[in-house]
Amino acid sequence: MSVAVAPAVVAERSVAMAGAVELVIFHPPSAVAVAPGQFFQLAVSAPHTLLRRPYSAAWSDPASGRIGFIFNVVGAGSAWLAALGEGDELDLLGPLGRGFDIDGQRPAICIAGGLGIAVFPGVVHALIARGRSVMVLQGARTAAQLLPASRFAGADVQVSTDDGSAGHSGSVVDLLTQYFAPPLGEGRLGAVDILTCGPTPMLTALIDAARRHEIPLSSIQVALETPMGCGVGTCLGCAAPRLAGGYLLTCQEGPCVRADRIDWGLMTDGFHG
Amino acid sequence: MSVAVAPAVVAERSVAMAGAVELVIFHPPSAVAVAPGQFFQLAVSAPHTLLRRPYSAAWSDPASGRIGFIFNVVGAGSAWLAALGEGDELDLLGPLGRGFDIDGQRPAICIAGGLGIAVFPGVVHALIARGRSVMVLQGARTAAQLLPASRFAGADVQVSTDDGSAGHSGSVVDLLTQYFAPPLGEGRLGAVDILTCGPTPMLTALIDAARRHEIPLSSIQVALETPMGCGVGTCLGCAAPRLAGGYLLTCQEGPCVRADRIDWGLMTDGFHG
Amino acid sequence: MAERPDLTVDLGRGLCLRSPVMVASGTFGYGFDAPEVDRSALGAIVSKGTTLRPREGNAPIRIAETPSGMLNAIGLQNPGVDHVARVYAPQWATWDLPVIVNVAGDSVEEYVAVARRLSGVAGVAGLELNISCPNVESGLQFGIDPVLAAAVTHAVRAVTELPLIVKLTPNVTDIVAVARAVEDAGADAVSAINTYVGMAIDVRRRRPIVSRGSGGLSGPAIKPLALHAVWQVAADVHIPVIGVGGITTPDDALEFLLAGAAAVQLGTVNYVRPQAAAEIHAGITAYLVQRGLPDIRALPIRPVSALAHV
Amino acid sequence: MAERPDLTVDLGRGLCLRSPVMVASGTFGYGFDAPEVDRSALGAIVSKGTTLRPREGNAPIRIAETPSGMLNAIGLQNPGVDHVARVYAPQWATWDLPVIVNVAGDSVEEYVAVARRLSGVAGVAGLELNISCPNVESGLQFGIDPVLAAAVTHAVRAVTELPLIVKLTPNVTDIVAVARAVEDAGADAVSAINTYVGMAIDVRRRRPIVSRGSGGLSGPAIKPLALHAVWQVAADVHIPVIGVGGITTPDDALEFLLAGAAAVQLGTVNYVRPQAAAEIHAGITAYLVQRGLPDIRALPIRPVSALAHV
Ligand SMILES: Cc1cc2nc3c(=O)[nH]c(=O)nc-3n(C[C@H](O)[C@H](O)[C@H](O)COP(=O)(O)OP(=O)(O)OC[C@H]3O[C@@H](n4cnc5c(N)ncnc54)[C@H](O)[C@@H]3O)c2cc1C
Ligand SMILES: Cc1cc2nc3c(=O)[nH]c(=O)nc-3n(C[C@H](O)[C@H](O)[C@H](O)COP(=O)(O)OP(=O)(O)OC[C@H]3O[C@@H](n4cnc5c(N)ncnc54)[C@H](O)[C@@H]3O)c2cc1C
Ligand SMILES: Cc1cc2nc3c(=O)[nH]c(=O)nc-3n(C[C@H](O)[C@H](O)[C@H](O)COP(=O)(O)O)c2cc1C
Ligand SMILES: Cc1cc2nc3c(=O)[nH]c(=O)nc-3n(C[C@H](O)[C@H](O)[C@H](O)COP(=O)(O)O)c2cc1C
Ligand code: FES
Ligand code: FES
Repeated sequence: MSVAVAPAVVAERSVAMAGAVELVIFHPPSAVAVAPGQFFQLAVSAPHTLLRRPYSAAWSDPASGRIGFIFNVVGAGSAWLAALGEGDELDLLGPLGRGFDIDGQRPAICIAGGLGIAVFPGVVHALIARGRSVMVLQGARTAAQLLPASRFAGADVQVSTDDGSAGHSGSVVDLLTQYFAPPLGEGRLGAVDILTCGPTPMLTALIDAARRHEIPLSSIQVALETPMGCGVGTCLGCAAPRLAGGYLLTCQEGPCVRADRIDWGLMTDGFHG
Repeated sequence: MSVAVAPAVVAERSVAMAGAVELVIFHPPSAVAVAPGQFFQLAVSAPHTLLRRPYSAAWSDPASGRIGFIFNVVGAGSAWLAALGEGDELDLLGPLGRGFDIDGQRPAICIAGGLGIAVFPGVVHALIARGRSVMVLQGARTAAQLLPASRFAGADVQVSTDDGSAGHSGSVVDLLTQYFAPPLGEGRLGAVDILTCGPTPMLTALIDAARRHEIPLSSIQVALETPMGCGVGTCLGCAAPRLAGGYLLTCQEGPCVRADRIDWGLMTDGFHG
Repeated sequence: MAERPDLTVDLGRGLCLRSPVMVASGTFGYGFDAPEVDRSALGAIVSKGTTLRPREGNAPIRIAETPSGMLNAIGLQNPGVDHVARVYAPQWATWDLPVIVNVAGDSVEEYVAVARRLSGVAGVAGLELNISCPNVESGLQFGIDPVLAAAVTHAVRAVTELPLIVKLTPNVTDIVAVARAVEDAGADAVSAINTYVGMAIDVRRRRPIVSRGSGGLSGPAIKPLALHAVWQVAADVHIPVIGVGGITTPDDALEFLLAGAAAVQLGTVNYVRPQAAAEIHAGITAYLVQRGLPDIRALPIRPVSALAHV
Repeated sequence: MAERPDLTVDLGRGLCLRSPVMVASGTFGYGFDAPEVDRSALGAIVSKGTTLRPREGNAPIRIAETPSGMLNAIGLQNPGVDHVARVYAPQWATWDLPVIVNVAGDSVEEYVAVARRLSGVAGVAGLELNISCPNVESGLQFGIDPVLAAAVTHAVRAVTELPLIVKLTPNVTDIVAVARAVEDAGADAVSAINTYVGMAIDVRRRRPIVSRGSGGLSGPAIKPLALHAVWQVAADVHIPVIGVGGITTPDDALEFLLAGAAAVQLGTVNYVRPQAAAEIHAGITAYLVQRGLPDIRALPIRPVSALAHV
């Protein structure tokens, strides 16, 4: 497969929401090539680190040659990235993997927990551009950690927080089940595309809810996050359990896959820490 | 022995001479404690590095709490240090080792090759302050790589360059031998303190010249540079061959030692690269 | 201006490489998935470890980063030798770059069967026997015992005319003994080394990070260990030694060539800097030119003992 | 608010430490030269390797940095056991911190003589037998052979009542076999591990960097290897295992304690961050408090095999 290994330049650094940095990178080829849901492997030069770090493109603008990444600091690599400033160079490998399937005309629901929201600005923009009706369900610990609704122009944005400081008090998955709740919701079953990204516990909760409410898993697309070595398919390190048996490579067949392809029973939280 | 492990702050960053950075650190306790010729172990957070890096204090000013380091970029650690800017934190361990013995009244000659000059601004200042007559002999590849004479106020500065672009064309050691050349020079033999720092080849050349001209090695103090692990005497990694047999620890008994203590025949250039 | 130095390598039995820079098994797949960069700097590709039947590999988590290194416990996920011979080899046959198949197995019979299946298959330039995989049951078994190592080498040698490289494990007290044994058993070359068995624990979840518990350590962290292994083996065996372990920069590769390696393999660095091979090839060339050396065979330095007098 | 957890460690034969955080041999001298930081976090100091007669050590260059690690070939420079017993021990006797003397030698006789000289000397809290020094001729000899390892342990055990720790080398195929042998021979505890034999070459000067050619690799680079060694040994022997190798952060130390180590030793990190011991002690305490664990004996996790079902 063909990828660009190219030094790009940080055009802008800002705080997207509490605890999350947004880096805007100037790199026209990537901004043009990337599809919603794809990711890049970013090289980091932090002490004692070795591997690149995988990050979804939050959005891209082919016209200006810009591409955005939204992330939080969890360790040495993200700390190094967060310390970058305007004009600094960044070596990115990508775009990589398969993005979301955004074709079709059915209404779409984008549901995210925590930093899972980072992938959706570009996805929502692309869905809206295709004339689809889009609902964004965003969950966070607290109000300050929500990505502003303004980032999802044209979509119906509903939020939930663990501490009840904004929107529904509880899990973002509740918002989804409410949407499908009878009587109104029944008709929607299977008639909506669901795109999701978030911590594994949230994803498994969502899958359980889907099963309970008979939302076909085939209508759900999940952006998986597994540890990654290469990001291109050579290390076989990013395995995710396939329902059909064996494993799929998240970096190649994913990160965005249909939920019915995954053996959720074997899906361990991809991350230590 | 007592050392300060303390985060200090970069007060200023400039270019001391071609290819050499000067970092001015604000850290009153160190600025007060350090003696001319002593060094610090600077912590670096560069990719894949582990150990601190030893650097002589180029000068210090107890009044303003500032201390200067002059260095060139030879690898990952110095590259990381060179990238520091005003306001950045720096973790320094020190002051360490023994500086030059600057007491007495005899005239003093400070002779340095390359970056060896880095240690002398503070040394010369201290010698002058003690009312001693000081001559600075500085050698470099080319004129641009000479530390300006203005850095040695009150001293008689003579220079040499390999390419003849300034001062004597050739080795700085020639300037020393000229000084001791008969008839005038003979009376000076043994009546002058010689302080030196530079690459091992220059030091051994200087020692040979001293032997030829019967300059007593006891009148020469050398600031040694060996690889260092700890900088405090616990790793035993900084051994230098003692004339009396065995090894001395450069970080403890040095870096400044009398030349007659070293077995120059066994003195290998402390560094690869 | 000296003429371009000769960087070709002869690994024996007709396996001649245009460059001493190879890519290591498991870090370049089967040559189809790696980022598209210029491959003219490469001397050969070594494929992912291949077994008789397809293998699904180990459950996640399979990898973990460690200081300047990474642990992996992939578990030899591979499509099986038949798929490799039928689907991949024909494509390799159209390339200008030799592909060496890394062969793994649980028994002498399996190694032999895989080797047999690959013999005479167009596109297969040679075999690298992986008797050193720490990530499957019985994986290390063959590599840590000179007698077993010799047995599997001998058995494979008997069924194939392909150039035969045996890949050594460093997880032994005496790697030289194993190297000697496989040389006597008919190996054309040895590659040193495979990964070091290591571990990382998730202190929050209170369990090993990789599902298998332990994994193989690779990357810059192991470079000094791999270099010493190559230094020892190269001084003892009379067949080419391929140096592998932590190579990231031109100087790293030169260290191995100076230590006596005939060629080098790049592993983990392929994940991080796909352009590394080209940079390393250029760096080796520049080093030879600067010193007016005609070829890389002029690089190895004397044994340490002799150095005492320097 | 839970009460302060218990961090004391009993290494056997009356050697009880107030903290599981020790400093490793060769990285803290004899306790006099290290940077002056608060030592209340330390459970014990292990001295530099000490031999019967004074040793001058190896010629320079003795150390080299490698990715996240360092090589050393000091060559056991030390003032000899007599000086240690006469000059250092009396000062140690006045400290509130036990000092364990790391004992090295070229023969069983030398180990025995050193142990004898230190027995009953006030200020000497215990012995750590270094049968694993890669930087002197015959240094590794004892550590790589279970029989020899048992022999030297047994001989020393016979002449001293001091707590006896045997320090294992990782440069072996089967470290568990050596650990078992020294346990049976009377060791009160084992420390795992000493350095890994490695090498670095100066490509410009075309010779090994350290004068001895090879050196011992330490630092974060080896942490995953040391952790695996401890994981294996701790599952097998019935005496306390002291984990050492690359520990830099509280999480590193916790990894070793979770792997089954009774205590840890900090080595190379002492050169870089003298305050590490205090930070690690605080980190272990916080970890226990967060989980409501009463003491560090509650930390070890189950063997990997059992984890399969998690
Ligand atoms: C395809 C893909 C896309 C991603 N997109 C984004 C994104 O848009 N924004 C964002 O903030 N993060 C994203 N991540 C996660 C991101 O890659 C990790 O947070 C990052 O690699 C951590 O690197 P580090 O060096 O800071 O932390 P490390 O030191 O590598 O790890 C620190 C701690 O964080 C944990 N951790 C590492 N990776 C993850 C992960 N993927 N999820 C949860 N915990 C993790 C580790 O287990 C460890 O405990 C993505 C991951 C993948 C696989
Ligand atoms: C007591 C003492 C005082 C020093 N004072 C100064 C000073 O005031 N200014 C200054 O510029 N340097 C000084 N040095 C040298 C300085 O410590 C090294 O240049 C530095 O450690 C290199 O670190 P690095 O990570 O950049 O290079 P590394 O990656 O560690 O090494 C890169 C290359 O530089 C070589 N190298 C490393 N250390 C030295 C050295 N000491 N001398 C020559 N080559 C070396 C290495 O062998 C290698 O080839 C001093 C050294 C000592 C021991
Ligand atoms: C993810 C991964 C998978 C590997 N798979 C194999 C394999 O299938 N067969 C093999 O012989 N070596 C395998 N190796 C070992 C490498 O070929 C190489 O020997 C080792 O990684 C050391 O080199 P490096 O430090 O440059 O990576 C693998 C290494 C990694 C990191
Ligand atoms: C410079 C140096 C000298 C050492 N000297 C000794 C020694 O004399 N005896 C010994 O048993 N171990 C010695 N060691 C090994 C350490 O005690 C420790 O086992 C090893 O460094 C691994 O721990 P670390 O990675 O935390 O440094 C030495 C290590 C270093 C770096
Ligand atoms: S990350 Fe390497 S194969 Fe997916
Ligand atoms: S640098 Fe460690 S003893 Fe001198």
